[in-house]
Amino acid sequence: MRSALPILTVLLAIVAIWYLAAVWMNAPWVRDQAARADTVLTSGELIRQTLTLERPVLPAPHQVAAGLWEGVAGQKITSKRSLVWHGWVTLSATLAGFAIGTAAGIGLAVGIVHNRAMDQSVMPWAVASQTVPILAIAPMVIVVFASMGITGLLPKAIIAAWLSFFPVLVGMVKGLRTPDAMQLDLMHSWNASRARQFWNLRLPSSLPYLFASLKVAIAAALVGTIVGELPAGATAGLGARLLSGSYYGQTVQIWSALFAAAILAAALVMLIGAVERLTLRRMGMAR
Amino acid sequence: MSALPILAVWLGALGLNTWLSRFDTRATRLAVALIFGATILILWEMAVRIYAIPPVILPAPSQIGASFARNTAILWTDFVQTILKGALTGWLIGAAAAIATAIAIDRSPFLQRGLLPIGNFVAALPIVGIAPILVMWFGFDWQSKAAVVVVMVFFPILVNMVAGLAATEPMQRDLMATWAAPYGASLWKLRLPAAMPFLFNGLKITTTLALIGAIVAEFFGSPTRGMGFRISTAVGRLDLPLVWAEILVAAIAGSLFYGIVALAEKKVTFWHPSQRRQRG
Amino acid sequence: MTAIEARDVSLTFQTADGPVHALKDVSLTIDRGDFVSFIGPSGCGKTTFLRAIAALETPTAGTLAVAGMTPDQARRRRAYGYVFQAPGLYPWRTIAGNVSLPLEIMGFSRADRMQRIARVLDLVDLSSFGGKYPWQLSGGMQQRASIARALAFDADILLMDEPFGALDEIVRDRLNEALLDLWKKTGKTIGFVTHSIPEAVYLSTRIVVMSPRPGRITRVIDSPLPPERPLEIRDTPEFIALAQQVREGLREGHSYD
Amino acid sequence: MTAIEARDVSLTFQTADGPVHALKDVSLTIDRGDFVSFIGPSGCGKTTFLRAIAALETPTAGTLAVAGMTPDQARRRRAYGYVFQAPGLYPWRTIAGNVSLPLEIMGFSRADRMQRIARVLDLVDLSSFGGKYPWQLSGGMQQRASIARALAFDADILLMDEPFGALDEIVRDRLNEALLDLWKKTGKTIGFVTHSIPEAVYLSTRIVVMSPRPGRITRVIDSPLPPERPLEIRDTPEFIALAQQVREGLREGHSYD
Amino acid sequence: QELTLQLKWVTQAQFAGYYVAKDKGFYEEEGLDVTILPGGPDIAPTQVLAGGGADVIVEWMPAALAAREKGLPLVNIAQPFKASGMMLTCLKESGISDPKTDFKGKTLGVWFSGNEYPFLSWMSQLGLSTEGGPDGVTVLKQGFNVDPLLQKQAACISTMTYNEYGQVLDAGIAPEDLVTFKYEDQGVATLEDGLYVLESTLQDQAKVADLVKFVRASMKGWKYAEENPQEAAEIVLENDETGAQTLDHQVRMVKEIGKLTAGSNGTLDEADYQRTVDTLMAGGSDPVISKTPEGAFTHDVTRQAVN
Ligand SMILES: Nc1ncnc2c1ncn2[C@@H]1O[C@H](COP(=O)(O)OP(=O)(O)OP(=O)(O)O)[C@@H](O)[C@H]1O
Ligand SMILES: Nc1ncnc2c1ncn2[C@@H]1O[C@H](COP(=O)(O)OP(=O)(O)OP(=O)(O)O)[C@@H](O)[C@H]1O
Ligand SMILES: Cc1ncc(C[n+]2csc(CCO)c2C)c(N)n1
Ligand SMILES: [Mg+2]
Ligand SMILES: [Mg+2]
Repeated sequence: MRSALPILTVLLAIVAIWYLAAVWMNAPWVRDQAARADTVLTSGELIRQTLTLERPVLPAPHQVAAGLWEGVAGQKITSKRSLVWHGWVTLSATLAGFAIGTAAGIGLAVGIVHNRAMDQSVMPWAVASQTVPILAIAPMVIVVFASMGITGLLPKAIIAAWLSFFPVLVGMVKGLRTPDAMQLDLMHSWNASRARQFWNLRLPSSLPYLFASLKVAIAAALVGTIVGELPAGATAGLGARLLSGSYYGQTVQIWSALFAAAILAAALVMLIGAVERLTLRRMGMAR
Repeated sequence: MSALPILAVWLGALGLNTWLSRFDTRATRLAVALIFGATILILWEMAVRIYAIPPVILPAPSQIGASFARNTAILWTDFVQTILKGALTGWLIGAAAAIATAIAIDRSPFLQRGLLPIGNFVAALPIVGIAPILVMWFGFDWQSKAAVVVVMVFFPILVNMVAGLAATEPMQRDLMATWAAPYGASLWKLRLPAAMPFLFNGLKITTTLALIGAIVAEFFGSPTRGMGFRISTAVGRLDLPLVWAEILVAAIAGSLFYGIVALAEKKVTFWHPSQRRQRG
Repeated sequence: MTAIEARDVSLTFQTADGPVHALKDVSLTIDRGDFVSFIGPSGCGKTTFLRAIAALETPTAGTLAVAGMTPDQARRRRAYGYVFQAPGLYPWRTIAGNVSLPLEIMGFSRADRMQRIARVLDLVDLSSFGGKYPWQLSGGMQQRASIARALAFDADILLMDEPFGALDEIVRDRLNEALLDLWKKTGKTIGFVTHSIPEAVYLSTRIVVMSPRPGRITRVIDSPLPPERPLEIRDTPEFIALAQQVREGLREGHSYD
Repeated sequence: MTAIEARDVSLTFQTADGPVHALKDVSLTIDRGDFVSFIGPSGCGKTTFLRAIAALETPTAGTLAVAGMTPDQARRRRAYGYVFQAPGLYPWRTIAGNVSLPLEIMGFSRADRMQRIARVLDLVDLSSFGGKYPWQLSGGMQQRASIARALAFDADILLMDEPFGALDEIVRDRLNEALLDLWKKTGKTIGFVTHSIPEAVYLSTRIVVMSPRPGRITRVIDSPLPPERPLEIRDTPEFIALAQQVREGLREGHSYD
Repeated sequence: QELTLQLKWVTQAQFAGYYVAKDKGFYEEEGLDVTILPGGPDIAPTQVLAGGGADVIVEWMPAALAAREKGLPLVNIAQPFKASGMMLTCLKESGISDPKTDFKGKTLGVWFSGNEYPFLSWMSQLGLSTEGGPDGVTVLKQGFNVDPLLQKQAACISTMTYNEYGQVLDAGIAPEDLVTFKYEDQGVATLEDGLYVLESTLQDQAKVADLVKFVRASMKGWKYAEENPQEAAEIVLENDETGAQTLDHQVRMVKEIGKLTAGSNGTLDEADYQRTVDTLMAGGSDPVISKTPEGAFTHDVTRQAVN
């Protein structure tokens, strides 16, 4: 709550700058149009027109808000024009990819911590995997899966998982290694098995790290899903919405889809934050 | 049946690596990583041959290598266009802007509390969405790619840098107070050095982001060169080995970029515990 | 009845800057029921020796026997409890949960666990704090909880590495009294590392003085003090003389650091 | 000639669980050249009082004067050096660099810095470690470096918060001797927090005993010991009597934890 | 019988015939269960076909022939589009009026991903380098929309008569302010939107029978769309899952598409084919295809379908 005022101030500043930018960036087109029609515009008329264009270079905030509202509340949520429906399509693939990515990340991290060969071989290649231009292979992934008869949610989820496993891997390796020598020695002095060590020491101490990386991972999964939806002939989802908006030059639609995606991302991150607080509180680790 | 040789190679490599990893010297560690990578390539090549996967779906590593050797001139042009001009310029501008902003708002808790949540929000934004907009604004050439990269890397670095500037221990700050150090001195001698590990964290994360951003942006319009351009045209021409050669370039460039930043981190933050320990 | 027997134990760490001789030809016999303190300047190998007894380090030369077994066999038989210098409690478990953990690992029944937890928490005066989390307790209370944890499974040998180092003098006095009490009641064998001369003198039946580079034993002093030791014993001439003896032993092998 | 003058100083922290009265009506006068030790159980406000003198905390009531100025003015004039309980060295600077840092901030010339660094490092026996990084030194060496840092710029007042808490007895003895020596040579005013009764008695001209909840001064004991104090003075009856007096003062205001 | 059709682009009236055939039950009447996969900017239908993700694809002939030369044996089984809808649309203010003289030094927007071949052929016939410089043209990889023209980032952009050209007009630029060059008029037209399968598919008589049914039903759909543009547009709209299309735009598109499909009953006109091949081979030093293709089309399917 303490930060409500600062956030509002910054938001207000952003909106103000945005309006100015909208006028400035849309003005050339409006002037051109006026010149083509041989009319002279007053500055008031010019500003009014820049803020109400149908295909603005930069839509004004209220246009985006209206587009968002129209997409969310102006349709039945099962309608193909509903952002809720497209959001849902994206969300389901995101969650599936997030689940796969998290499982893979944790699995690899457990392997790395317990197996020296894995420790030395996996990490550099995991880094390299993230430098592969995902957008470039996304269509190929989709095609390869399609050739195996798998279409729809899974290929997108795999792309999402590709991006989200990495933060989980890094965070978990760090987390599983946080127990200090003394805590490990204690376990050793009690002659605890490796499984015991894992469940009673490594796993609980890694949870704060896990949650921190899960927040990064879910945002990455969303990006991955949208990337998967973009080029690959996806027919629904926020990515497809972005693309078709771009295809028809409907900037308002692009921006609405973009904001819908950002809101979705923020909501997901907040959700994980809530789960984190709940878990840590139940474990007595929240102070 | 046909999976048997693949399985055999895999198990062999696994055994070799398990044995090698016991030595844990610099050389064996490198060898283990290389063997791991080589194994993947061999398995890939074997799979493509044994299952007769059509090259337009998945070319074999040998074909990719051949294409790489044949097209070095094209690959170099694309590398310069996308990585050097697009990604690197954008990354440098974005990082400089983020660091400057972090220092600028360092003295204003008000601005920090206002900007950081919004920064986190923007950082979670699927950047692919802004690419078409920025291409529309900044034109087709590398400038728009750099702009996308700037936007992508700005907030992660900003958030890390702000956290870093705040990451001094109370005792270290109190000491500065007991010496009545002016703002400039405590910024320069305490907060900036203390922020370095965080800053590098942000810089490392964003190396891969920068590559993704530059390539994605080419997808929305580009001159007739660049890695993203080449990949999409080559797919259209079913020249998959060239596509994978470009991907290879991207992966090498990305790993190198990451490696250089990690090396710089090691040099700059030599004093940080995470750099002093060998294994965590 | 020998509890711990070290013969010519040496332990060398291989480090990047060359080998570190943490222990060199250390021989020592500890009888069952002894309370032995180890004292010596920083880096003289006290912790290393205790860890070697606990099979947390392996000597590079010499032999070490614990209760007639190798240290590692003794560890597997859970022959000792170990208290580290810092409390090392698991923050996600309550105090009772922390004490319970080794018991769970060793497979004690639920009812047995409950009863043991109650007993040892009472022993260290923490009965009403079982449900609290470690960070809700002061440093001294945490250290007591970690001692309770080491006591809970009733090993014959108790190894303690500067358990009271972080506490203030008054609390330390109380815990010293309590520990002495416990030792008398249970007849455990205790190995105890400390930096404090009065503490070593007050608690021990034998005081082992060590010196560094390489770590070795310079004196073993048997205490003439009676088992019954009120706190005031520290102002008696015997006590002061013994303390003086230890201090001299320390000076001998002491370089500035 | 008063160096520090506290009149009815109170300091309350507002926390989530309600206010914590760290100091309550504390009045004390410290003359120039005094060596004053503060002793008391954990949480009694020793650190808080020292920090208030250093203008690192602001009293919520009462007045506090340092060298005739407000604490904050004194801080701006760089009237004191402060040694924290932990070394608090900057890990990215060498030991010499750490000692140099306050000098750089205060604008000493390069030559002057070099000379001062050499002098104080010699004083704490770290001459050959100037080029090492903090994490390459043992805890005791780090603590000595932090003392050197506080001495380097020669403030009239030296505030030390349990500077020797983490050191072993022998090293502590040496540093106690050295500190006493320095104090006699320079005539500085020293405020010194400790947990150790012998240390307080050995060093001080006055011993301030504090008790917690709320933090206040329960006794101020003037030392009858002469300024010339060999280490053996600790075995004299006067010393033991004084220690006993302090211990009683401590017991008075002490609850179990 | 199940059959999968991979489109070349997203769901829009360009593919009205197939959607109409599916919606109106024409496929069902033939006993076919057809799945229509929409395409996208980076979906190469040829690749999908090679990977086995589709049985039939809609593809432009230049891309199909290029793929054939790359070793992927594509065969044209039907050609619903008689004429090409491709053109270059320029702003009049850029001063371009004659392709032979005015393109030099200008920036032109071109689609890639297999759509660039007709353009490259045309430029090489004009003798213009596509590497930029004062004597050549600077080529932009055009994104998905007409912005480069509106933002004046390019002097000309590629447009289809039925789609992007309409968008330019919709954006508020009058036809008088534009200059257009249809590939048809420039004599470099190549065949668009044909139906292609792999050679191996044609070896299987049962599959060929299905293809016959498919082509017959599809052509019925095309003719229905030509006669009922309004209804066809509505059907397309219903099948568009992105919900981004507008009815007006799709109705106009159906009508414009109708002009391109009008002359075809599905049978490939060999003269058109020859002209396409000639255009592609005329590319001077860098022709799109270098050998005259053999067996790149078959009349078998259409012969049976039409009769
Ligand atoms: N794991 C290790 N690797 C390398 N050297 C080590 C290791 N553990 C201890 N040492 C070195 O061995 C010597 C003995 O260390 P040890 O911890 O036993 O000393 P100590 O007597 O317990 O000291 P302190 O009183 O400071 O705890 C020291 O020089 C130390 O630096
Ligand atoms: N910043 C703070 N916020 C809230 N409470 C504080 C703060 N600093 C100290 N306190 C409280 O004020 C009281 C006095 O603390 P102080 O650190 O001065 O004790 P101390 O005598 O130095 O104890 P110790 O010997 O453990 O160092 C304690 O109860 C402590 O919890
Ligand atoms: C990357 C890209 N490729 C093609 C088109 C244009 N386009 C849309 S439909 C169509 C006809 C295909 O049958 C064409 C050429 C584009 N806008 N962007
Ligand atoms: Mg030790
Ligand atoms: Mg304190």
